[in-house]
Amino acid sequence: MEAPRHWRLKKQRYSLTGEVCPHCSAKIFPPRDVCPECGQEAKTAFQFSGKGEVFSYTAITDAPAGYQDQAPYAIALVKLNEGPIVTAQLTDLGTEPVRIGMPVEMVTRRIKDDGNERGVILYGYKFRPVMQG
Amino acid sequence: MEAPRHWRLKKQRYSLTGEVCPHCSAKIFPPRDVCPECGQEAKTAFQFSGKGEVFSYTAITDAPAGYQDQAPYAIALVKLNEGPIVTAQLTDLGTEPVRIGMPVEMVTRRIKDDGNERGVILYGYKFRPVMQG
Amino acid sequence: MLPVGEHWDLSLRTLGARAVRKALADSGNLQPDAIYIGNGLANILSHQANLGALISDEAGFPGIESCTFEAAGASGAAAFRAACMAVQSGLVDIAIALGVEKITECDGSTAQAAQDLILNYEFEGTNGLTVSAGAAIIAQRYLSEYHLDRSVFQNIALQSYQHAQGNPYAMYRNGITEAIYQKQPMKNHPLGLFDVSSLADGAAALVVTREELIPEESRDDMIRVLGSANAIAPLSLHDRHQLLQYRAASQSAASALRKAGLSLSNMDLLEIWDAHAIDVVLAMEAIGLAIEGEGWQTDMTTLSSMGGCLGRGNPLGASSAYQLVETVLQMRGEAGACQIGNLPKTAFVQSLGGLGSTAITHILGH
Amino acid sequence: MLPVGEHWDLSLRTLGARAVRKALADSGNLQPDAIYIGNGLANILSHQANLGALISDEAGFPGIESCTFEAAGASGAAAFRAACMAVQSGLVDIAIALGVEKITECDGSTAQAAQDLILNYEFEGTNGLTVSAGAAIIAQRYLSEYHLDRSVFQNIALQSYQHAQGNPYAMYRNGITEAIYQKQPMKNHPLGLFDVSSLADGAAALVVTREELIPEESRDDMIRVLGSANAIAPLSLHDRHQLLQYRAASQSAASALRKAGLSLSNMDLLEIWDAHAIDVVLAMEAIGLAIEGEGWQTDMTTLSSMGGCLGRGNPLGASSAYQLVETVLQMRGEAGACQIGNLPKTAFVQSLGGLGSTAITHILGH
Ligand SMILES: [Zn+2]
Ligand SMILES: [Zn+2]
Repeated sequence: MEAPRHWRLKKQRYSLTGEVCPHCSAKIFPPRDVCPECGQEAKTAFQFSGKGEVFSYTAITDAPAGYQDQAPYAIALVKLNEGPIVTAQLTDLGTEPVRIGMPVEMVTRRIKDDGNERGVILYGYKFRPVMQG
Repeated sequence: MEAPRHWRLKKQRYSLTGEVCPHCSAKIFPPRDVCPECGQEAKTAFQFSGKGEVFSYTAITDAPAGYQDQAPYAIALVKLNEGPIVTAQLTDLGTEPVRIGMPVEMVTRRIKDDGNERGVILYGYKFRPVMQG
Repeated sequence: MLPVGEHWDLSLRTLGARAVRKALADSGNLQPDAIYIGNGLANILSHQANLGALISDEAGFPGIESCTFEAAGASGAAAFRAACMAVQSGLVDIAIALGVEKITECDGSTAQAAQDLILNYEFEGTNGLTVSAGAAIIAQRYLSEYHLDRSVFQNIALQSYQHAQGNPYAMYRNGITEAIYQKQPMKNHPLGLFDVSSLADGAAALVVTREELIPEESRDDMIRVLGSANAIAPLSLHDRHQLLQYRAASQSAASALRKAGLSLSNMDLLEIWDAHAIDVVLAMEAIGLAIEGEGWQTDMTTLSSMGGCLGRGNPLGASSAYQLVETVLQMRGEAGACQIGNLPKTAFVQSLGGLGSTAITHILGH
Repeated sequence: MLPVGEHWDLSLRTLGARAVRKALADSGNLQPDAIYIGNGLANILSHQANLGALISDEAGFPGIESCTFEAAGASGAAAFRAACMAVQSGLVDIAIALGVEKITECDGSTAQAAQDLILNYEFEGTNGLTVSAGAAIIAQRYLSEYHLDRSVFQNIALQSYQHAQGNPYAMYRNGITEAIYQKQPMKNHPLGLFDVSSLADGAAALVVTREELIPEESRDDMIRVLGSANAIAPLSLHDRHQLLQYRAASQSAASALRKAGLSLSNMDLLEIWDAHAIDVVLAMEAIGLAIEGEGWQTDMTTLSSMGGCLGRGNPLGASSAYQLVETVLQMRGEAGACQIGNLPKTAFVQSLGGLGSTAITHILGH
């Protein structure tokens, strides 16, 4: 990923910083200018807890360039406890089969190996099963 | 340049093979389905002599990726003796300044260094001043 | 229309120009005022922008109007809709809608990566999602929500490959058996290899004009555009309020039918988007031909009658132009071995782009 | 309209959505039916296709119509022309034309390479040509044919940078002096650094509708589209019969004026394409404001009145939308320090794509 984009998205990627709508209190991720719930302006930062559950998922074996050393991997829509859904890889799965409804939590991991592209190595959020205990 | 395209364009690049229109005798390069002079179908191969003159030109110092080891280089529209104009680099210029009207002839040279892109090294036509003598 | 497949020997400009000239010949040699080009990936795969000037000149028409339209899989339909609006506005007499895609210029992984650009790059693509994985995530949720298993996709896929057997322009013309389908490798669970369409080269074009400009002798072949609509939904799967509702598909279908003054029950032929088997299921539910959870139970006889994206092959930005051309052939009775029983008088053609984020619908009639 | 420049902190979707919302606010908060997006390079620079769904949803309008238009530098104008035809056809009531380009997502050499995609890749790009070198080759032939030297470009460039000084949305607002111009490094001889526009981020949008739908209180601000035309010429320089004739520019100008029922002498303001100084020279000759060999002698007062691509900066696919918005500001008397003396009643706006291979012209009036 190119440096300017990386810099811009850093907060969102490293710490799941989104927004809360000052008008209707909807939580928003990724951040956007206009609240998708009420259509008004939303720019107040909001820190998501990083907890949620698997909303749906699949497995990728034929990974795109930059992701091949991670394949096969599971990728999911994760419904955050605060409401929004995010797209992310699942990680640290061990032997537990992925299932819809599985509780997961955010961790920061290497997302993409830039290979021969210029630019920084990309880190960001993935989700792992919530440890029992 | 990717392999399939390279294979398709080989004849045109290595030996300036174009077409002659069977209807109006116009010589055509690069080859195309429809004669640009009379609008009828043209598919008869025609071998250009590779002789021509500089129609216009400029110099490139800030070369694009894959061409940087050749910079600075002169690039020209060359009017072939048979009529068509082709876009090509000038080469073997020595100390002679390029000028409009300068007689030139085709040579085959390395066109592009593929760098870290996959694919073959690209050879094709360039033009050099016609030797006097 | 050119056969869908691997045209190693033809460049993008040649593919496009040939489809244009074939369509014009079919129209009784009308002279176009405009060529609208649907294309998705030439910038990446052919390193080529401004196809309007490149292809229109190559086809022999310097001086006319041209530009390129992109709406992912619906690009060709976007060009067709623009052609209809241009003619209807009175500003253009004769417009061509061309869909063209040149996939085989690059190795397969480059083409695959290019296809994935229809995802949200910043929040889907960079997290490792691919288009077919996105479709699989939708499919997984569908199966879970309605307590189904992946065998619900079998009928859709088998029928598409079976229809393609009679289509000389299709890429997969050998059909597949139940046994082969059931042994298929998974592409992205729960979607198997045969549930996901394959990219290939293709070009297809249509001529749009007013009735009185069509030469007398070609007028019998004329098909009318009765309605047209385009609608978008959030691009990213995570931004959709209801993942299993293809909202753009419902809105675009309803709006096109309303403009035509017709209802779905009037339609003799349905051309539905099947880049992934799940697309058919959700489109059927979205347009109202099935209730939620039952879109897979569809009778496929009059769906994707020439093989759809699965059987015909999927030349991305050109696929929706193929849908339209194939529908015209059916309505004229020129669909050969694919011809459906009764000559269809009306047809519903819907193209999706970007996992249902764009939907363009046309209603055609006699 | 957003300022042209380096918007490191804004993504493509944010740039586009903000311009859309600004235009709607200006229109008296009309609700759009369609957003047509002119963009050249998002596929390459932002790894993003299907901007229709991405940006329209981001702007707060899921469910409406949208798709992307590409015609090199004229992309925004192509979207605007489509908006006009959609409204005129009666199929759309309120359409937005947005031009948006995000250049600074990548390093400069990637953006440069992307810009070069408007050349014929197989026969120009792979032989090492770049866009500015192509313009220089045209310029060199021009100087040779008419026995001129490169000082003929000075007035055009100086005026553009001077006009940009009063434009708060322009990238270069310090002006340049004759002395600085004359000491400029060569970009590609005979074009110097100041004769070639610089790429930058930008987004500009316009609302197109029928008069009766505009709120009473906003109707005074309304500008009419009197004529519109798009024409192409061969993409490749080597395919042009007359290198020094911008054929697309002549055809498109003549056709737009004919539709408006007006002539050039009626025009109070001219917005001419100046991605390269030579483009202005040849456009002036092509549209008939100068005879061959004299296009450089133009009085520039009413040309590129807010700085053009040279002074304002060149956000490729968005530049032609900037031209249109700037013209509207002039006609409303809202051009601030750039305002020309007499409020223009009619204006001629021409955008070129691909070294003159595409030309889109609009005639605006009160
Ligand atoms: Zn809200
Ligand atoms: Zn001929």
